[in-house]
Amino acid sequence: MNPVDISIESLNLITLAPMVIPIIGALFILIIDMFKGGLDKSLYVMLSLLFLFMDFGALLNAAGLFSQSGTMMGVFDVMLIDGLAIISQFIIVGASIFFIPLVLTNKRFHESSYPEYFALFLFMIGGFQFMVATDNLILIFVGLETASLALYTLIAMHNRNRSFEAAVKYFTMGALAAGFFSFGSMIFYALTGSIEINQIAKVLEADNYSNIGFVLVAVVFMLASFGFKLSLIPFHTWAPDVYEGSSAPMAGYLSIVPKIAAFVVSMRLFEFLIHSNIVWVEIVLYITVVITMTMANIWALVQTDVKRMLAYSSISHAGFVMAAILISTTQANSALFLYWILFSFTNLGAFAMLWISRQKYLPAGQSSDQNYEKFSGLVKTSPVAASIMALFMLSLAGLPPFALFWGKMYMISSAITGGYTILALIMALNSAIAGYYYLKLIVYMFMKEPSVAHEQSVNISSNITLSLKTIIGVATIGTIFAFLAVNPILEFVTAFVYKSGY
Amino acid sequence: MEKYLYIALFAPLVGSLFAALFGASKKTLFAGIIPSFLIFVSFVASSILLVYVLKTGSIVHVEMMTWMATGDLYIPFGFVVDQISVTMMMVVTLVSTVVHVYAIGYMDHDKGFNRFFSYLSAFVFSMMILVMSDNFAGLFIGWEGVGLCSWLLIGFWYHKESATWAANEAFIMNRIADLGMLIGIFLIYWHTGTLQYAEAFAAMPDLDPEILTWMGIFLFIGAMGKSAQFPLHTWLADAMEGPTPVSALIHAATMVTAGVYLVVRSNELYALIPHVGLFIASLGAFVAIFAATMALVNRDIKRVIAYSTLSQLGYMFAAVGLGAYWVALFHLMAHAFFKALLFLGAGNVMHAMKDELDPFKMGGLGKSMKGTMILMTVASVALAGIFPLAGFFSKDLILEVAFIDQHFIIYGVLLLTAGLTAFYSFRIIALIFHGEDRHTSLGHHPHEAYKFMLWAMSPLLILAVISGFLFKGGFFEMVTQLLPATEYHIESVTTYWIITIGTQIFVLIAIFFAYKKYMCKSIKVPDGTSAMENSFKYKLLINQYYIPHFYEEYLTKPYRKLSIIFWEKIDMKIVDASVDGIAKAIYATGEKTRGMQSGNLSTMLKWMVAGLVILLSLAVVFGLAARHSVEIGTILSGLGV
Amino acid sequence: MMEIGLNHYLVLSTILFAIGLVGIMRRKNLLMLFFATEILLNSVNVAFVAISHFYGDLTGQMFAFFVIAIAASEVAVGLGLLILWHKRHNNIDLDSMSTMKG
Amino acid sequence: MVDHILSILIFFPAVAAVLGFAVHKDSIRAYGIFIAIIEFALSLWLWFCFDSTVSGMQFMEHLPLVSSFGINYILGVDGISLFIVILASFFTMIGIASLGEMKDIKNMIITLLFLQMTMVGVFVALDAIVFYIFWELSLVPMLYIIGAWGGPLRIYASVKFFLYTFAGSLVMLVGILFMAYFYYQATGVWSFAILDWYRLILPETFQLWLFVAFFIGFAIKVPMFPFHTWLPYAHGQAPTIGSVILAAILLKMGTYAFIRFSLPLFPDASVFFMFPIAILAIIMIIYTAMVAYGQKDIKQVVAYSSVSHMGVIILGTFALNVEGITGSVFLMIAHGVVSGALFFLVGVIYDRRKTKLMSEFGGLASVMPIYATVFGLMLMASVGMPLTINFVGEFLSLLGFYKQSHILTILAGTAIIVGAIYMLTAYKKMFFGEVTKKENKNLPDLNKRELVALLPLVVITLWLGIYPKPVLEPINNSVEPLVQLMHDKAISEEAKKRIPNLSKGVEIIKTPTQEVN
Repeated sequence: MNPVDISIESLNLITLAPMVIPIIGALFILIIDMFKGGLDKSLYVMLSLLFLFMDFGALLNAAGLFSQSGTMMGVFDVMLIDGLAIISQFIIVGASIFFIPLVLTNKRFHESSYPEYFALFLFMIGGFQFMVATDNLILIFVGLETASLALYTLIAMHNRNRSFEAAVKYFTMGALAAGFFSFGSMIFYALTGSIEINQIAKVLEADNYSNIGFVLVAVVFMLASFGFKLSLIPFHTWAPDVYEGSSAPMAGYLSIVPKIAAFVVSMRLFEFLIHSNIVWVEIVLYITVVITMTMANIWALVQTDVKRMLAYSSISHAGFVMAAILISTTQANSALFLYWILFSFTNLGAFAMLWISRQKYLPAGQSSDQNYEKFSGLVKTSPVAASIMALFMLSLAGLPPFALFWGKMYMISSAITGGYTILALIMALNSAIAGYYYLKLIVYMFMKEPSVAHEQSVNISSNITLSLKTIIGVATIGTIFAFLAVNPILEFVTAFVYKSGY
Repeated sequence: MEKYLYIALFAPLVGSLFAALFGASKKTLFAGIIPSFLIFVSFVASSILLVYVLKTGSIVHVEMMTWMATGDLYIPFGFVVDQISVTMMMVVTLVSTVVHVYAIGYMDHDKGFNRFFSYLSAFVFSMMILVMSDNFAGLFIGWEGVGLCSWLLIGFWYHKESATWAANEAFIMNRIADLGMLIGIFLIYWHTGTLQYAEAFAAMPDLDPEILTWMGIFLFIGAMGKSAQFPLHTWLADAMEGPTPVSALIHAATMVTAGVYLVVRSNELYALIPHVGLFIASLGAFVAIFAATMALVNRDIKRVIAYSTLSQLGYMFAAVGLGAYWVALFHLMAHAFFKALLFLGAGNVMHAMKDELDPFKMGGLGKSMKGTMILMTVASVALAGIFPLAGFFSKDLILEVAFIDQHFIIYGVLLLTAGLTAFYSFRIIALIFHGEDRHTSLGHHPHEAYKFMLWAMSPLLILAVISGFLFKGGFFEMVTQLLPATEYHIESVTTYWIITIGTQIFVLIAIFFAYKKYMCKSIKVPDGTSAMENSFKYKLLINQYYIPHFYEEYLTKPYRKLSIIFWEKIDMKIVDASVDGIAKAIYATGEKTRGMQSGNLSTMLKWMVAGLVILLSLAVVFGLAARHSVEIGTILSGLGV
Repeated sequence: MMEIGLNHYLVLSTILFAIGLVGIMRRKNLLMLFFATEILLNSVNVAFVAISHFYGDLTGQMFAFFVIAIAASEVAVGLGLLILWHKRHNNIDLDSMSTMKG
Repeated sequence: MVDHILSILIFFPAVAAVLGFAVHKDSIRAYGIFIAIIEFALSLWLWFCFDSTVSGMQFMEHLPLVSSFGINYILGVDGISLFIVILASFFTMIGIASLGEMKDIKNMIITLLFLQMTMVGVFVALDAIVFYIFWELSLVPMLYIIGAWGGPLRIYASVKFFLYTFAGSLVMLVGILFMAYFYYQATGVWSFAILDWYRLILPETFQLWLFVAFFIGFAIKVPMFPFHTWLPYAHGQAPTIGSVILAAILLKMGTYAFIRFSLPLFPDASVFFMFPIAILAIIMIIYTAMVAYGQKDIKQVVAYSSVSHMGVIILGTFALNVEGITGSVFLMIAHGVVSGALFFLVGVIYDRRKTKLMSEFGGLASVMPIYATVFGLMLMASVGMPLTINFVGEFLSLLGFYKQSHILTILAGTAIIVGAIYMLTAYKKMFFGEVTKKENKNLPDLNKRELVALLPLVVITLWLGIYPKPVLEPINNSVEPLVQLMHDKAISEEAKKRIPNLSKGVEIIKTPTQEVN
């Protein structure tokens, strides 16, 4: 046997940099805690932010490299830094930068007093980054599980009965999804002898999909697994409970980051199938997309808790965006990222608004933390908060010119150009259904009188601090002035997606 | 001359606006005098114009400004004073002046005095626009304007339910006809490209007769509404709810003749479509007798006169229908004078009797109201067409026209009507002024109207007497410059004398019968017991042939019911409910299916597995199908699919 | 003796997977549920190793190792949650976890 | 400054509204009136600078927004939109000036100013997406106005209003995106500029589908039968100011959009759907007029009458000739003035008696003579009395459509009859007869604030009824090229025949570059 002789250059370690930074950061935090415990959460927040900013810098560097030299492979060709990886990491890291400071609340919550919370958060970010920056199924799996396990723990750390319940539910179903994923990978491996998606695609194509039945079985397992992550119906059942059980920032985070990671993997996984004209995949995705966005919307209608409503709304949005993978044109894929970037801003705002209104303990006689009645007549007591919350709701409903409208519009347009006219109509009409439940909150805030019982017990902004205000301000500005940002984002995203060959 | 035209046209408007300034305040006498004076100014200006037109034979035509212009459509505010319109202007301003002055007395005690003059002058202004406009659109402005003023004036005493009801009825019925008019205007525009009289009529001879027929019909529908021809006649009798000067001016002398004016104005059109003319003539003759019969039994003096108006309008339409436009216009003029006189006389009576209208409750008023009696009797004689009063020259001429054109049925009907006219006119004269005094017992103490009111009426009296023999020749000379100059002379002199004298005798007999029947001492206030009152004929006539009843039962009520059904059943229960239904169905789906989210972890896991199984089975089916596609194809083709 | 081929391993794996699925659906005890997920993951491991051997390629075995590692960490987290739950509720029954629904 | 007057018109009230948050609530009314007067003066200045002899767009502004997707901030005004813009600023002005005492007046005024931004924006936007933005955005302030200051059913009414129109306009959005896609296919460039779209000739089948998509959005907004049921609720529940603005301006968005989008983009489809739409319009006219007759609530009468009149506007639009379209544009303004005024008038009595039931009134003519006079005048305008503003529009609309169909016009013409029926009946119930209720005996007549709102409307009603030329002429000059454009673009024989050829040189049209197959 020859000694293994590999040059460092060929490893192209720079591709690892963005993922490694948060992991180092996490370890760093743990080490600090070992030496000196009881430090304030603000220190950890700032440390995390520091590392995330470094991460962001590394991503910018990677983006620069990508735009010069195209897709990069590294570390025995396991790492794959292409446009998708870069954009999605931007979203992941960017969203994290905004979500982490949300722990700087006025009231003390259990989880934020543990430094492990921040370490886990950073591990999770690293995990997601791994997941999107590879097309090796093993690495995807590892990244996915790293992130998920951290996430389960983070949810559970919120230390409420419901949080445990949420964590257990999420965890158990996640384990099942992991089983699905590994089984699906196994079939692909059995069929092709490879676990790299582009290799699998090549082999299958060369083989002209002679084993179509088994390919489909593998696809089914993959779909089930990512359906879970993306909360597609009927794999969505965890979502409402987990959103309700976890803290508002965590719920908001859940609605954005894990999903974009899963979207990127699904894009890599399903697009080649659709491009090879496997009708079955198209049909199944079509049905799933339609059912997911419609049913989730319908269930959202009947919710009494705002957070739960937003959970269903996120499911619906995910279904909406999943359409991009079905359409799988460059425009659609760009629309996916555009949509998700804009969605992040709006959801960040919406969940942050819920977070500032969060009481430390659930008052007696109130069935859940964020039921609609709590927001009755908000415009009378704090008009600015009401206006901002309404703004986010309108944006989520897709009312122009607020952020999400542009995403919706571009997505519908991509459905039209992709030839999916009916789908475009369904997407449009779903926005109308969705309008109702977003409106419901606005109705409560603007058109009802504040209820006396609540007036005494609830201060709607009990939790607010300067940093939370800042974040909400950023989200507000981002939501209102999105029309200025759409063009640069669109150009950037389209260029990157196109260059990656999607 | 344009100066006079503008004065004639706008003086009434100024008067109206002046009175309107004081509209809401208490009675101010000058709010009555100044409009009256301005109407008189208008009359003077019209007279100057008349002289001008008579002398020079030329017409005055001005275009004040553009009204509407778009695409090819160009409608100016253009006014023309020609032989036809100047006749109408004279009639309108003269009668208006009289009525205005009269009304100063008549409305003396009314708290809406100022308002009344504002409306009345506005009416005159509208009427002037109507007759002076040089295009159909302008005519329509006046047409609607008089309708509006008529609505305001009929409903002048708005606290009275019957008055406001009558006002709305008049307006709505006129609107029905106005639609016809409007359509006629559209037809003219799209086929001639203009609405100016001169150009439109010039273009008409080249058009398809069918289109011309439609134009004629639709315009006539418009005329039917304003002139209250059957079946749109019911509003006229009800319109008597308005103050009596209004009835005199609007519902006798001027507005109701607008329909006749329209047809006369459009004579070039109607000359091209004689079959429509014949229909008009027949309808006119029918209305003449139809209205006259209703007048026979009515117990409301104003209504009797209203029916009489209706009947006379029938004469006029008979004339225009037969192409005797100048005759119709002549009768229109003469009729305006004596009918206004009659109404104003009736107004005096009403005043004296504290708004009592039933002639059976009067009797013997001649003693206390000599002046009025003379005025009304002269007017009735004129109406009956006794030589040498105005009616003789104008009305008998229409009979002659029918005779000469050999429309003997029309002639017969009109002749009979002439007899009826005489009868009912003198029926009320007899009942009011002669016979027993039946009113003192009812607590009435009649008194004669103000002197100046009687004086104001005197011009009408004179005209009712002389306008026939004095004006006929000159009138013919003048208007036939524009209208077809058909002279109606019966070839055989014997025949002429026979029918003329025969008609006179017939009418006189009718008058005699009327006096005989209604002067006798046994006249009592009918109480519904006499045999006559229970006879079918009487009931038919007193109920106006049950036509208002028919309208009420079969049009108004169903319309109301249908409206409510449309609202409550269709709009709310079907259209709106289906919209809400969609929303509710979506919501209900949510409520029903939210059980899927039971919150139980086992169920959730089962859902995941179920999803997997469904997808798997789909995959297997598809995979098998793909693998065995050839066999499946064979089987399917074997099955003939 | 019958020759044991790749297909047998795969069938075994599938059967194990099915057992795991059934376990996940049927078990009400949280601990047992975790066992079922372990079966699920291990069934895949069996297949991976067999296929890896079949192809003469190490990737499958690598995958299997990773699966084992992940399964281990999953159990660690899972048991942590389970203990917490047990501390608070004194049971590990799935049916007790349904405060959120709808 | 005049180059950017349209942007100023749009964003001045919005900026003022934001600043208005800082104004103390006791002074907010003066602030609002002041802002609205400036805005109105600006819009008058726009008219002053407007060259009515030019047929094309004026004061165009062009800024890239999402240039990679062809979305640009393009504004421009022509004779068709000019007067609606003025009307919008006018109504906001008198609306704010006449606001009575109410709770949260500050919120109301700020909302109205935002609403004004969206209203102006809709009518001057020349980019479909920008148009859509303002179109949708206008729902929000209206939602708030109805929902927060409305009657007992206000939440239902406002949500229904919002969702119904929102759903419709989403379908329209799909249509807009499709249209852009066709343009992209034909030219290889994305563009949402309406003037670019005008140059595109679509095959007839595509036209039909797109027409339907746009139609749904517009028809709900108008609202056309059978999509009209949100309107009575919205009007019935809205506060006076809400109804006024809704009737006067917001409904015009739909009819305006028909003229701006449907006709020039899809001439063949317009001809194809002319008769079905005309029939819907006639149903609107007659059916809603009858429904109005069946009402007990005076505001509902006015609301349904408003729908009924919108039918005439639609009919005029689909006359597809200069007379009809000019008439319908004019009627939009007329209807704005008249029904706006009627809603004001209903508000007057509602303020005094807190009821809108006609049976509660009677004999008001003697108690409130000025009120009765103004009401009567507006009623006459509403039933289309000549020399009032409505007549000009109605006459031209019907005249125009008569060219297309005799029978249908006769049916539509019944508007003047059925309109008279419900209006006069309602007037009779409220104003005539004896005063029976003792609450009505001492009602005060119109006060100064109400007269400030109503007198200008009276003046306009008469002025434009007698001398419509200043408005009619610019409209006509802009409609003529539109009709010519439609004629030139029409493919089918039928359409060529139905849409007249004016043989006029039209500046804004360039020959279509490419056809889509």
